[in-house]
Amino acid sequence: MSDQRHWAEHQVNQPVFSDSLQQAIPTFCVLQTDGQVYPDATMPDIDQSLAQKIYRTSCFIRALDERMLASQRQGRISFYMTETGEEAADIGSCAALTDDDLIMGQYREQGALAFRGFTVDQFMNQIFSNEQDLGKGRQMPVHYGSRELNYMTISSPLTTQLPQAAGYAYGMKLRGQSSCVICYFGEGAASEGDFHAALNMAAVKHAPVIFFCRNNGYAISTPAHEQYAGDGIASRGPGYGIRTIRVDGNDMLAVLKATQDARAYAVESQKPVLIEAMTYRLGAHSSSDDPTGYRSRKEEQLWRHKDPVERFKLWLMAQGWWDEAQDQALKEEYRQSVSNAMKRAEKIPAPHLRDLVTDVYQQVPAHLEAQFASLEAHIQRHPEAYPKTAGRLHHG
Amino acid sequence: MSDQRHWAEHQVNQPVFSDSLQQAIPTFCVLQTDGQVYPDATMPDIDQSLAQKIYRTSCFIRALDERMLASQRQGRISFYMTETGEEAADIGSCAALTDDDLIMGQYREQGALAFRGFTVDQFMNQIFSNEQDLGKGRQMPVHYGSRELNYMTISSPLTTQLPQAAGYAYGMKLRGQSSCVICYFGEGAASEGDFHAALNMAAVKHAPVIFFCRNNGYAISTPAHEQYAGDGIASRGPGYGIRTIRVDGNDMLAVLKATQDARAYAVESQKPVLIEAMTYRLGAHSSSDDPTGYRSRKEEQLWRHKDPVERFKLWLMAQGWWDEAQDQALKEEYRQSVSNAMKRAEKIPAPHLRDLVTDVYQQVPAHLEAQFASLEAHIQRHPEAYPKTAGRLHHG
Amino acid sequence: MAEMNLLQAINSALDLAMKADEQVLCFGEDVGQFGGVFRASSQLQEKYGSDRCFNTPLTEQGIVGFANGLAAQGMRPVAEVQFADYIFPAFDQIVNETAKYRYRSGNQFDVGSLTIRTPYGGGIHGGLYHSQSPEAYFTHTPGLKIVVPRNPYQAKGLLLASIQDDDPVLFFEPKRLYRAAVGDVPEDAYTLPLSKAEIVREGQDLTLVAWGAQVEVAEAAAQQASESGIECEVIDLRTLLPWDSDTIAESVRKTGRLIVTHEAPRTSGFGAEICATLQEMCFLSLESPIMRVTGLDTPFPLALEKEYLPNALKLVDAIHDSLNY
Amino acid sequence: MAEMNLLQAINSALDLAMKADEQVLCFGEDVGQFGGVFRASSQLQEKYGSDRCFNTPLTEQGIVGFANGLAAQGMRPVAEVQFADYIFPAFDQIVNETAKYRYRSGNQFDVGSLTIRTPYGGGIHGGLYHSQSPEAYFTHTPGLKIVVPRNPYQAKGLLLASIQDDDPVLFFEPKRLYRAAVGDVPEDAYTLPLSKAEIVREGQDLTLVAWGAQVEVAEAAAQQASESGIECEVIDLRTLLPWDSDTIAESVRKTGRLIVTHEAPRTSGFGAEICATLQEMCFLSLESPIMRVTGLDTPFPLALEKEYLPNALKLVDAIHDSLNY
Ligand SMILES: Cc1ncc(C[n+]2csc(CCOP(=O)(O)OP(=O)(O)O)c2C)c(N)n1
Ligand SMILES: Cc1ncc(C[n+]2csc(CCOP(=O)(O)OP(=O)(O)O)c2C)c(N)n1
Ligand SMILES: [Mg+2]
Ligand SMILES: [Mg+2]
Repeated sequence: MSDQRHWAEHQVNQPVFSDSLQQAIPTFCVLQTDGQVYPDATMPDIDQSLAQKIYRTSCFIRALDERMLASQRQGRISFYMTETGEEAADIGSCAALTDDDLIMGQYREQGALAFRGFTVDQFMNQIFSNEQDLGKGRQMPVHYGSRELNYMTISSPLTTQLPQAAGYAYGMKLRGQSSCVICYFGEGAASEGDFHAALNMAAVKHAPVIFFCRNNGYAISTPAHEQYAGDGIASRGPGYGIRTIRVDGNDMLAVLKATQDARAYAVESQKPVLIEAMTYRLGAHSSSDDPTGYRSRKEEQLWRHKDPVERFKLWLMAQGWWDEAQDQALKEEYRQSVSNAMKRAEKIPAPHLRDLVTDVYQQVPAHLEAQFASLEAHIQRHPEAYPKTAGRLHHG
Repeated sequence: MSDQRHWAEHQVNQPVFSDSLQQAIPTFCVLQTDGQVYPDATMPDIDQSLAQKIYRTSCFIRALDERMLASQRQGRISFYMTETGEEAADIGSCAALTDDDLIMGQYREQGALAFRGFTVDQFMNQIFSNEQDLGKGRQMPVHYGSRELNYMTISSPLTTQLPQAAGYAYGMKLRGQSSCVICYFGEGAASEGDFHAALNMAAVKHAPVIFFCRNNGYAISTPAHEQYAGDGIASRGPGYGIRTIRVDGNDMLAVLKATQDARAYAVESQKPVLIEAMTYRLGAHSSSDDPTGYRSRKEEQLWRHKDPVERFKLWLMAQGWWDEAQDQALKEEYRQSVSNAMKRAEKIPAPHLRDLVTDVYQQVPAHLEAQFASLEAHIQRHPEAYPKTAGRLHHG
Repeated sequence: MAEMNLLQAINSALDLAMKADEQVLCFGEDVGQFGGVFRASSQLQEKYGSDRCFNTPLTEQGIVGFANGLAAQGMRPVAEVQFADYIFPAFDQIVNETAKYRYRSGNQFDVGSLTIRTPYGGGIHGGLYHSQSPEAYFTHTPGLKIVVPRNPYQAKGLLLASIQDDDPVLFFEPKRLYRAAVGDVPEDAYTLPLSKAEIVREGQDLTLVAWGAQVEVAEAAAQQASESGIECEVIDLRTLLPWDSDTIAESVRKTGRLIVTHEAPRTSGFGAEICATLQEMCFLSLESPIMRVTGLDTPFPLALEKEYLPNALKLVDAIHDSLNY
Repeated sequence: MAEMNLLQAINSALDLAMKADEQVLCFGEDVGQFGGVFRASSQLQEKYGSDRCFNTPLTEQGIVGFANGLAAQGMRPVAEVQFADYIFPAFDQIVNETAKYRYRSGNQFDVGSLTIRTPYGGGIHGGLYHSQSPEAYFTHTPGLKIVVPRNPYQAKGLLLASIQDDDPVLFFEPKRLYRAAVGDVPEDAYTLPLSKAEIVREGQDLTLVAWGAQVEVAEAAAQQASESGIECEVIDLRTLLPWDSDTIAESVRKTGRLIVTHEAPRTSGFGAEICATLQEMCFLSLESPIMRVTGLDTPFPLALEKEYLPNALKLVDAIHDSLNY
């Protein structure tokens, strides 16, 4: 028989409505604000070298975000997005993966990319849209991607990566790879139809994907309570038949542990998992945004006390794995390297004219060749109007 | 402060994953297969006249469905869809509403329309796409609609009516009407992105809408277990913060009671409700479908024993509100009236040529007038090729 | 009269529409308290309450679906899609539902009171996903009206007309002009006609057709051409569906030459429809083929946006090509 | 060679593709055990297992999103959208994702191995939502290929070519012909070239361009016209993007007259692009305006489908109009 629904076993003769929030989903925490581990808390699998790598990555991202935001204010770049306050979410989770797990980000997960080994020059070339950008200067700043590092190129339309993550993971499963996909998204993006399609398909097709929600309280100006009426995003997981956990998103150790367990489950049982990390975006949504229009400084202040990087540093120091001198030196080193890389990237020229028309198709089709030829001829007639490209025609 | 998320209260220090199906949602039942009420079951608000109206409507729909399916097989109509086996779901729920509640159907809810008072001739005119069809012969059979009866015209693209139901209900709320929308859909349709958008928006915007899922085990050939991996559709409700109930969809009294309670809640608290009615499509998906390709006769047989109309009839008779003689007479009456109406509808001509171009816009725009004029001229040149319209030009 | 930029003109139209008719609602992502990411709905929640002006969850298909329902109910919703690049998740609700609501029901139900506003177009360093001009996709959909203003005065009058109109309207706002275009705008309500093109510069040598931000590019090209003695007639199409072919045809019968320009990629852009219709209407008057000066047939690029976009210089080249044909 | 109808030809192509390459997967609503509502994927699950041929949940945006992910991973998915009328929920995944995947990543990632199949078109009493021809919407999207076969032989060869092609292909199947079109088809695998039009009937008086089911309508019209001494050249465009304008231009330079026909509504249908391009390419050869014989600018009707559709009779009238211009 094909009808395999089970529901008749559990009958009631009174109309009992299941109410929302009947039982809130708990939040998994390991690390207290003062850097002490909760007594009896389950620790992740972590040693000194991993701990230091996580911390270094966090510091690098702080240095990058600060400098780039400043550069945007100076008009040196057109746009930027920081992840300040959310470093534990992407770096802590990414640290639980192996390098052949694919990362699909939303746009605020540069930490995961840095953890994988994206160089400061690679960051800068993308941000400055120069000819060495792996994306060929086609997308706005922060739309990174690296085939080599298994980090899918970021796409601005929200949530489109979720059903893709399910499909990608299903492909991995068919090939018998023991790897998975981690797919990041915000609590705002979780309202899109693609979220629903993705979680349901991943559950039905048993795709090994970790859906990782960064619930940072806002989607641009829209607070979470105008985004959904249930118990966060986690409360949706069981409805899809997906294992789900909520975690303190400012707690590096809890995020790491939850993701380690989630990955083990996803890969071993070849099924999806949902993680909701509760955190807060300390900065503006992007360099185009001004959060004072929709939230108070007091609220932001409250969250500064829960800074995930500071909290993790206290723990590191308590382990004897880090000290203030190292900290100062590291931060200075990153400030310098970011600053130097920026200067290098600014000097690299824009992409060649030819990059306008390649990669639309595998080969440039005839009609586009014709459009290109007439554009080239036009630029040759008016070189002064096209300073970025006129001097470098016929190079492509 | 704008961040109103609550989640930090309930902490755990171990990674506890919430599993799906941890606790199945129970099914509310009132009526046993033999027509007896479960001891202590909560009864709906029902008197003899309502009970008879429900039963008469069910019998009318059976008569209509049987005759129309036969007509389709005879080639008299091009397409038909029966609701056989699911009459309790739409008729039982519709009976809990008032006439100014709007009904938005999927396509298998002709029972609700009949209950509202759509005449047998109105059914036939739509099915035969003649010039008296309220929809002007533009849509396939079973795409009914009646402004007068507050029954929104059916649209084939699945699930599009769900976010619309939320918006419509929100409009009612703003006007201070004490009415609601009931919105029917299948468990298959519940996989579309529009489902997610609709339930979330209705919950956030506090729209008085009853989302009524007919879970009949199949979406065409696709069984429910290939449609979702969670505990039916009901298990999704709490995730949206929506009050939810599962009901035996073949139990007229349970459906009626659940919908009465749901309506009271929706209208009083101005919030959405989700009802999942567990039922079974006894017939083919549509006249184009042959279910033997994907399920067994044995399975169908099992469900024939749970026939919602028979079960309700037994209860009616036990109340002393109905007898076999009445039953025979009623069924004969409906057979006749359907058959007569069909003969009338077949004789009514097709819509006028003018109906091709009206209602695209409120007024026919110039370019479409030009297209119409040239079509008319063409038909005048070749009247023999357009027998439906050539004889009746210039009538519109 | 007051000096307003295009955003202020939009805001003023929304404000007056909400004041005049309680049934007008404005909503979309970040439209409520914040007033929209571009601030087009600034102050509206404060003035008219959060029942009538509000944030929605982040779902374009939901926003338009919800708006369809509101319109069917008799309300007069003005839904915002934050960027035209993000209108595609709502494509089904717009093309299969909005556009066909009245027809399929035999005029029993309609969503004619609906207006969907969305910022579109390039020139703001937006790359692939903050620059698209998707208007042509919708022009293939009978049942929709499509309106694009070129400046603050037009924006206010056309938006008020769109909101009042009893057919559903997609209103594309050229975001490059939001703050860049400034002009005198009446403070009170007024409407401008839909489906009526406007001749914004007269000339007898060649006809230029454009809409939205591209109109000022066409005007600049006409100015440059005029310096070499070529007088172009510039027409702002204003409404793309149902569109005013007569005004263009009349002009082309006079000039004998036509160039259409738009930012969107060339293939199947709305320029194609204009060419197809006008070559038929003006076959005997045309002295050279109708030309299109458009974006390339590629996604919208970032670093080489200047090279990609159809600017005045490219138009002037095409004007010469047309005259030298 | 075997006699096959168009459905059998499609099924044979899928079967051979799955046999030849383990990475080919077929899925969609009801595609698995049942073999699809039209039975195009009949027996495939039985032969290749339910990992490679399966039912999906009912979500077109999910199906195409999932397929994009599979293609990015290196698999070769063939996704079915049950009716072209239901492709719109997937519009965002197709237009913003599929089409731009390679470009936006600088060729680091692509979904070139993806094929999306979908039955389209009228003539089956389907009314508004089982009759649409939405191909033109996609032609405005650089990055996609769009293929439409006219008969069983073409269907098999073009589908195999589409599956093998390293750009994403939308494959529109004229469902009216599924069982109606029967012809000899090789049992083994073969491919036909993409982006290449085919002259299916030669003539020197007028050129007729069509695709899909409309080709046989054009052939019928050519036959009728021939009876009154007018010889039409009939061209099957076959691929709508990137399309073969040269073959048409060559023909028009010979005949001096062009009519394009498609079922979709006229405004911004793909006929518009053909007119726009050809009037430019063949300006000096054209002896009458390019004409379009198309569906009306309305939603697709039911009872008056015959009146709505562009049939041979309407084409013959247009042929005379063109010659008498
Ligand atoms: C489909 C789509 N709609 C709208 C936008 C515009 N937009 C960009 S980011 C954003 C908010 C996202 O919020 P969330 O998912 O919570 O992520 P966060 O920014 O908080 O990290 C919006 C509305 C978009 N990029 N894509
Ligand atoms: C958007 C969309 N996709 C696909 C279809 C084709 N289709 C029509 S009915 C159906 C199955 C619906 O199943 P369900 O929602 O369970 O309703 P039921 O037929 O069981 O009552 C499908 C796939 C459609 N009408 N619309
Ligand atoms: Mg957020
Ligand atoms: Mg079903």
